[in-house]
Amino acid sequence: MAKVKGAIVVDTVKCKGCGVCVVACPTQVIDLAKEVNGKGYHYAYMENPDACTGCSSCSIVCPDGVITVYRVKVEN
Amino acid sequence: MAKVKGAIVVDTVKCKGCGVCVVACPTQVIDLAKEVNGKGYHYAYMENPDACTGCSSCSIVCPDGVITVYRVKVEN
Amino acid sequence: MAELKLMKGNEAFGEALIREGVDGYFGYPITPQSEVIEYLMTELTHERTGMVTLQAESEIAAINMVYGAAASGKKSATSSSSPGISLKQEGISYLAGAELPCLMLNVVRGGPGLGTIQPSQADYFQATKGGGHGDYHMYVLAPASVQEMADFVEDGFDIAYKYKTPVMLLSDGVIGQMMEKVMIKEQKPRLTDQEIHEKHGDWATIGRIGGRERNIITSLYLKSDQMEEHNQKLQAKYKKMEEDDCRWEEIQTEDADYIIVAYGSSARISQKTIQLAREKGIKLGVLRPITLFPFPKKPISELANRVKGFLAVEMSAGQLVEDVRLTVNGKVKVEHFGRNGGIIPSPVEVLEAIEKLIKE
Amino acid sequence: MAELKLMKGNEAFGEALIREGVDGYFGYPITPQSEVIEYLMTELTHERTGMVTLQAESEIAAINMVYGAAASGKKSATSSSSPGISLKQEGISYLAGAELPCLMLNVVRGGPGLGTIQPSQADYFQATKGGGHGDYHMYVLAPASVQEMADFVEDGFDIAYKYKTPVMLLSDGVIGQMMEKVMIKEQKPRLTDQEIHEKHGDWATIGRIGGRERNIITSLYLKSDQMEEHNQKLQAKYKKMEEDDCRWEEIQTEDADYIIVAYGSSARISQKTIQLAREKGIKLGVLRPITLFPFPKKPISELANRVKGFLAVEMSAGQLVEDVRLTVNGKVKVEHFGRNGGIIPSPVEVLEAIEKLIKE
Amino acid sequence: MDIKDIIKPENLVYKKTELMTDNVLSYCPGCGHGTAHRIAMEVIEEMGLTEDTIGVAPVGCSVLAYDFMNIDMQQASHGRAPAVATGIIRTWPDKIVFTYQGDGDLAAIGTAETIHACNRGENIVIIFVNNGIYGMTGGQMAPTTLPNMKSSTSPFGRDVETMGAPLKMTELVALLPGTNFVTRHAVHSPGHVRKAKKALRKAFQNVKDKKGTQLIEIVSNCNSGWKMTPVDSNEWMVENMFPFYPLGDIKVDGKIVKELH
Amino acid sequence: MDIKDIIKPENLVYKKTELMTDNVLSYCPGCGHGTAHRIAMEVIEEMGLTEDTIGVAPVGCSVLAYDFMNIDMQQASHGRAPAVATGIIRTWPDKIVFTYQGDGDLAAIGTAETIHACNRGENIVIIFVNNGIYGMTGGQMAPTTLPNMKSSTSPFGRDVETMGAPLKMTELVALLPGTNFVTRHAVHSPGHVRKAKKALRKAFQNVKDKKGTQLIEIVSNCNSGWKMTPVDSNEWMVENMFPFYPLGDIKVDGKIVKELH
Amino acid sequence: MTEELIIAGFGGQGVLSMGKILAYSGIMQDQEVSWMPSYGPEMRGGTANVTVIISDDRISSPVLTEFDTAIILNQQSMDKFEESVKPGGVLLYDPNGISKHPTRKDITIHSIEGASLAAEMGNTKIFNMIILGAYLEVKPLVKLENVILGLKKSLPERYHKLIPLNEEAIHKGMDNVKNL
Amino acid sequence: MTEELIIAGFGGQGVLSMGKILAYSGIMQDQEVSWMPSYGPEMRGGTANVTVIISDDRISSPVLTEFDTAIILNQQSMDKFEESVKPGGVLLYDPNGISKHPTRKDITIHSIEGASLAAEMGNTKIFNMIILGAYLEVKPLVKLENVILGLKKSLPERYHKLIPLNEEAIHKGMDNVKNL
Ligand SMILES: Cc1ncc(C[n+]2csc(CCOP(=O)(O)OP(=O)(O)O)c2C)c(N)n1
Ligand SMILES: Cc1ncc(C[n+]2csc(CCOP(=O)(O)OP(=O)(O)O)c2C)c(N)n1
Ligand code: SF4
Ligand code: SF4
Ligand code: SF4
Ligand code: SF4
Ligand code: SF4
Ligand code: SF4
Ligand SMILES: [Mg+2]
Ligand SMILES: [Mg+2]
Repeated sequence: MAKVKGAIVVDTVKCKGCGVCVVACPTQVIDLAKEVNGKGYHYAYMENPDACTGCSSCSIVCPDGVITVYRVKVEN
Repeated sequence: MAKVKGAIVVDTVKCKGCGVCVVACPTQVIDLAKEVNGKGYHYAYMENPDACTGCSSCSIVCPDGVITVYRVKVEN
Repeated sequence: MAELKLMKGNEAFGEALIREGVDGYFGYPITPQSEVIEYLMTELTHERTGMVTLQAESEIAAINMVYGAAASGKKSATSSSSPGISLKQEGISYLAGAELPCLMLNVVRGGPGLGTIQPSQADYFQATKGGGHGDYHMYVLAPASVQEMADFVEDGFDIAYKYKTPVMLLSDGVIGQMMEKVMIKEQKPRLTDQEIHEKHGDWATIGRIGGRERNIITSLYLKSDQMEEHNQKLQAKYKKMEEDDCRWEEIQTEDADYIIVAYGSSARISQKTIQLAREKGIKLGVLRPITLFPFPKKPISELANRVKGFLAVEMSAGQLVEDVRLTVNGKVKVEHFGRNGGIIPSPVEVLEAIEKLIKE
Repeated sequence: MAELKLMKGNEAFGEALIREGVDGYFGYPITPQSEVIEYLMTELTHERTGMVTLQAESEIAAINMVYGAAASGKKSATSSSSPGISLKQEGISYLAGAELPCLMLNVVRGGPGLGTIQPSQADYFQATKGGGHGDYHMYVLAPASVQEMADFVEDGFDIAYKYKTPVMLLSDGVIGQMMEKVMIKEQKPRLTDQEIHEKHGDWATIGRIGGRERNIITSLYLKSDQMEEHNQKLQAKYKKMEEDDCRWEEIQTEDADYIIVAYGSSARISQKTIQLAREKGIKLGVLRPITLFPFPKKPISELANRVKGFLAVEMSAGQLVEDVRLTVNGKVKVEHFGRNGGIIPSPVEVLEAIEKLIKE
Repeated sequence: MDIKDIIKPENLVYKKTELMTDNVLSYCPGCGHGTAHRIAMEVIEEMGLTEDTIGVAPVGCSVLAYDFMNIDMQQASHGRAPAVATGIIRTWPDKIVFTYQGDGDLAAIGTAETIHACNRGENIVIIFVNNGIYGMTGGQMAPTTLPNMKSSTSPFGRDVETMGAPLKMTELVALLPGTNFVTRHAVHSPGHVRKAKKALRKAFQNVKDKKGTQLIEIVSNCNSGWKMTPVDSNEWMVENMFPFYPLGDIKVDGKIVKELH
Repeated sequence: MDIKDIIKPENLVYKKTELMTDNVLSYCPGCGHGTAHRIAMEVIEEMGLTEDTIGVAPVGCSVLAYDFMNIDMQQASHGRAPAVATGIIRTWPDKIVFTYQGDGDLAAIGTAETIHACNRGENIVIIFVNNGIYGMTGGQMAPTTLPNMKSSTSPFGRDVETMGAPLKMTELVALLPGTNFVTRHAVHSPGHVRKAKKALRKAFQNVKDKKGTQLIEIVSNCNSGWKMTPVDSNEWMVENMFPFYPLGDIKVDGKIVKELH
Repeated sequence: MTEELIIAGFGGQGVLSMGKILAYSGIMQDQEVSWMPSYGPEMRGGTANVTVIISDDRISSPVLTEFDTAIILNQQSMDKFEESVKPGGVLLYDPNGISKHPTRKDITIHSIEGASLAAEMGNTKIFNMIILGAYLEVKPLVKLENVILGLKKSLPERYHKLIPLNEEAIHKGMDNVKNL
Repeated sequence: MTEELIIAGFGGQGVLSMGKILAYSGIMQDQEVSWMPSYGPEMRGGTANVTVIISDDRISSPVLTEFDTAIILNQQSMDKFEESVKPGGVLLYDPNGISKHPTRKDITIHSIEGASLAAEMGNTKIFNMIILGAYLEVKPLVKLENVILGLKKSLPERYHKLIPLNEEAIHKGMDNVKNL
């Protein structure tokens, strides 16, 4: 059976750490970093990358448009 | 039987000869004069005074408020 | 084809807008200039040239429609009278700040407040010093005849595009309402969309044609240094206007001892005064500013070196006179004669004012 | 009870409105003066004194609410910043025309257009010459400290009622936003309805109490002669203001060779320049107009007889300087130093400008 | 019976109210403004509100209302009467305040002030005289001008495509929670005058009872602007204006009583 | 599978549109303005309208929209965007013109311009971001602020008695014949973003087809003005704003599809 | 030559268009002209008047306080303008509706029964043409042929068929004016 | 004595209220004060800073370009204000979040781990009081007792119970400031 696997790239310099993506991800992939970026924001990152399906939910709600999403089909 | 008889007084100096009262009178009492007043208007007058019932219809539609109405009950 | 007509000033302005190839007129009725929009509507401008004539819901809407059209490279105009022009002050300041070319007509009536609909020249300060906020100016033309109500449409737009600036025609109830002979110019074709791209494509917002970089129209400069720079650019523009495009008319000034400075209707009346004065042996001349901003400082300061006094004649309590005084700068005396409230000064009372000036 | 507080200029203005016993404030938010309405709302003015604070739907609505309240004998006020004040021009002209007492605050920001929210003094012309239509003026006070933002509320209303005129406080972003010590006056009680009848019953529209003749508030004078008469009455009032209620402050002018004329924030900065100049042996003084209209012509023309030159310092491209020039009338040189766009001139660059003036 | 026997003070049944001055109205012959003025003043007199009432008339043919209405009046700028009235009623909450506005005034330049005063539920009476035209300035198109109707700025008829459809502000404000009584009337016939007056009385009673905004639209004629005789204009009004602006109550006691769309 | 094997150009499924510039948005973290901007730009890009579109953004937090939207843009004065857009579309009838306005802008100072542009049926898209507050100027009360909601000018909550009830401009303009498509959306969750984008696409298609005025309200958050975290503000919005401003179509193809009172 | 003229009466009497025709006539004979209406208060009713100047020279002020000729068509205008005729000037009026007739001795006074004549001719619209005719008779400064040309210019094409009627009315006026 | 001070950092760090407390403290010891915020662009996010002047004399300009002291709480402010400290002046900063440390040799540089100390104390809200303490240690121009009075004045009554905590934080700051 074909499974989809996804990954996101957050532009951590521009991320404002709002956490909207965290809530939006259906598979709880994202969390906010302990560290802050240059502007003082706790940026988003894939805390649980394996769960990412590349569904793009995070990216379409990201107000700052800083998430890029990739997806591949993987044969089991 | 008691009958009502009415009469109107038109302030002919201020009357603008619009004819609204003429149309409003249910008993066709009023007409516009051939003569004009100081402002050049054919003022209203009781052309057919006997028919006046003092119903005030003319006075309440007169835009310029220049009609005063009187009424008495007369015994037949 | 050029045509000789008998028209009201307001109508001549309207006809000139059409012949200038204006794209959009946006206005709101107010006496004594409602004939402008009435004329345009009667002329079916859209059918004649494709020009849009729209009655806006208010003066504020009208000036902002002008903003939108001007910012997208279209030739646009509006007109109003004093209270309506006051309402447009924010919009005018935006137009000046965003450097948008457009034409406005103020057919001035008596103020303040609702005032009267009779002619007046009491909006001079508002037009020339900036009734809106900030350090801006419009280029202000003062027509003194129906012919100029028409001619200044073309002149005004030429300047508007040369400097990217709003231009105002400061007229009054007399010039707007009177009929005179007027030679109306030939029809200019409206620019085609293609021509607009070519002429204004570098700044106007008409879509990123051919994928070019986006154009932005704004008057917002959040950072102080940028704001200051922008202001300096505007000031430089005003300076250049003064050097290159200041206009005035001198009437019998060559040998004059006394000079009346007057514009618009007052200038016409003052011409009659010259005649009366010269009959009495007073060598009087008139300097008529055609542009109120930039103000004709050069000829006035030159005259100040050789005449004995100036009289500013205006239908106001004393506005133009300040610019005359600023220019003359104390060299000779400068007095003011004005009527207001819609009363037009008579050539005779102007002469009396001149005689008083001479005596003092 | 009078109280010493640390407050923003905008807040001090708000608190002073309450303590002055104002009946109604009507405003619309705009930076840098939104603290006025925010402060009033937080202070629950209606519960404190019965004063109404209302956020209007726009600046135009706000100024017309002021008109309504003022015309019915109530003490009323509004505030805004540059673009908002431009929108109020028609309303201001009506208030002046109808001779209604009220108070307005303009916390000036950089223009033209949307401009910047940084401080500026580029609305001087608008405030003093009349940004609206017609020959009218407001009495214009220029606070230079938070204390004056408070004090001028009382002074302003006194004048407003003395002359039946709108009064403007022309401030700027610095004075509005900064905090300083301020001694707030004691609470004045609001006039009772009965007191209003007694004080203003002869003109204010508050119902035909006791069957008196009706009162009318209008600025409409259809007939030219009446309109002119009304205008003459206004002009006479302005003249009287100039004679009786012109205000200014002179700082080290007694022995000065050069005078800076500056108001508001610029005047504060210029004071520092005095110090720097005197250290260099330049005898500099500052004349600070406290009223911008009426303009302190008397002290300036007196100084013009004994000093060597004037420098107008302002956060604008040159507005106040015109009034200085008009007053000095060529007797000595008058130069201008200005920054704009929200840049506040430094005492050092002002000194440089003085040195340049001396050299020329 | 002789006429002079009838015309005696004791037989008087109708006379212009004292709250109308003796000045000659500045309106054209037959213009509904006069009647609208008069019934408003009658109501104020009959309700004993003379000492409490302040009227606001902005620019429009009725700009000189203060010459005719014998009460305290303010002349307001074009479109801003509801804001002016707000300033009065907020600082004099126990007074009776009304505005008297034309359709150009209320529905064009004054749209924002109208909507917001109504939305805040200012306790005022708005008398809205809708004659489908700008009377004062010489018959230009108003927001309320009917489709295809001629005016000096729609000389070939109002073209709905480019000029928009007539705006029913009365229906719009009825939707706002702040309005309490919204109704449409006319004053061209005795019966209509009586009804309009009744509505005005109700409106003034409602503001006395502090119920919020009252809007009484009066569909009226403008014979000068319409270029008709007064009598013809009234007929034209019945035939053309009433179908588009149907008379009757729209909102009573804060409840909408009519389908609005 | 390793992440770096997934992150390859050929696997790209979502990337910010080219019609958003690379400038950092001036909005607060989590503010819906960013998302609203982006989907509008995605629609324009997807529909191939880049060369034909002119945007108008008046004052409000989105005053700098021109820094972010990579298309021709005009900055307009507060409240007047519909008039500015009218000036453009009337002189460029074949262009695509939209406004992007806040609730203070569209429903307070700009009331008249909004109503009249809608009434004339100007062929424009109005994107109306309703966050119930004046975000830009620091959180003052807007016409749309909910009853009892706190703001810097209603620090003890909006008192409907004195400050009026929230104004539903969207419902009002739906009543006007000039509007063609009027709908209300949100952009806080993926599903809502998708629906909002679909509505925008429909709106832009409608103006392409010259159907008249399109108004897309987007109920949004203002975490700074509301003084909440972005995530909390979205929850608060769902719980408090949506009941008052229910999402969904109000008018479709010129027909009202919802009870309005 | 300069003729400074006021025509004053009710709105609706054709005062403004009569002035316009005169002004156009002046243009037809290559003169300078101005036409300045009193644009009354922004409200209805009342009087209408227009100042027309026809001159060989450039016209300075289109607004005047004294006139060579006054054409007066109602009592209000008589009250207002009788005094403003220059000594030696001309006053032409229609006695219909006039209660106080002009009394000045230092001017020439003419009358024309315009209203009655128009009624006679069965067309009240030509009232102003009758008055115009009377004026042309009294002050033949503009040639009749130029008046006809002016009429053509100022009437829209579709009304040109009415020109003969207008001409007839002008002659009627010319024939019936009385010197008092 | 005149102290011209800038406090600069993120919005939310309590920069403005720290300035206000200082200004109030100045008033408590009968000095002239001014407090001038940068009221940033009409939009959100970004930096916040305030200029505070405490002086024995009347204050001319509340807006300055050079400072006796700069208190710097983030990198952006460091970039902007390091250069504006007068030679011989003081720069006090919190190294947390600073990537490029100050390099000037002609001024005295102090650091205070405000963020970490606040976290230690379990209350991020007192961050600014720790910084204030550090400042008071470095520049003891205002007496601590006056600062406490100033604190009382600037805090609404209902928060007065928090004064001891604030005082504790001030002492924390005083004790932990480092001279670099
Ligand atoms: C700011 C401003 N704009 C325009 C005008 C001109 N004006 C006066 S009244 C009016 C419209 C009148 O129409 P309406 O309100 O319908 O009243 P009506 O005369 O028909 O009764 C206009 C446009 C004005 N006085 N002020
Ligand atoms: C004439 C004028 N008045 C007031 C302002 C100040 N101002 C700017 S934006 C704004 C309101 C912003 O609120 P909204 O439209 O809801 O946009 P948001 O910031 O909430 O997105 C105000 C009052 C201004 N710029 N111009
Ligand atoms: S939604 Fe965007 S800005 Fe917000 S935390 Fe996630 S990636 Fe960062
Ligand atoms: S693409 Fe989908 S699964 Fe992956 S992080 Fe984003 S929301 Fe979660
Ligand atoms: S209604 Fe009045 S004004 Fe009109 S004709 Fe009758 S009496 Fe005269
Ligand atoms: S009172 Fe009645 S009957 Fe008599 S004239 Fe008037 S309307 Fe006719
Ligand atoms: S113009 Fe129209 S509205 Fe005005 S008075 Fe005349 S008829 Fe009435
Ligand atoms: S203030 Fe509100 S609307 Fe503005 S950017 Fe911040 S969150 Fe968004
Ligand atoms: Mg009307
Ligand atoms: Mg908002």
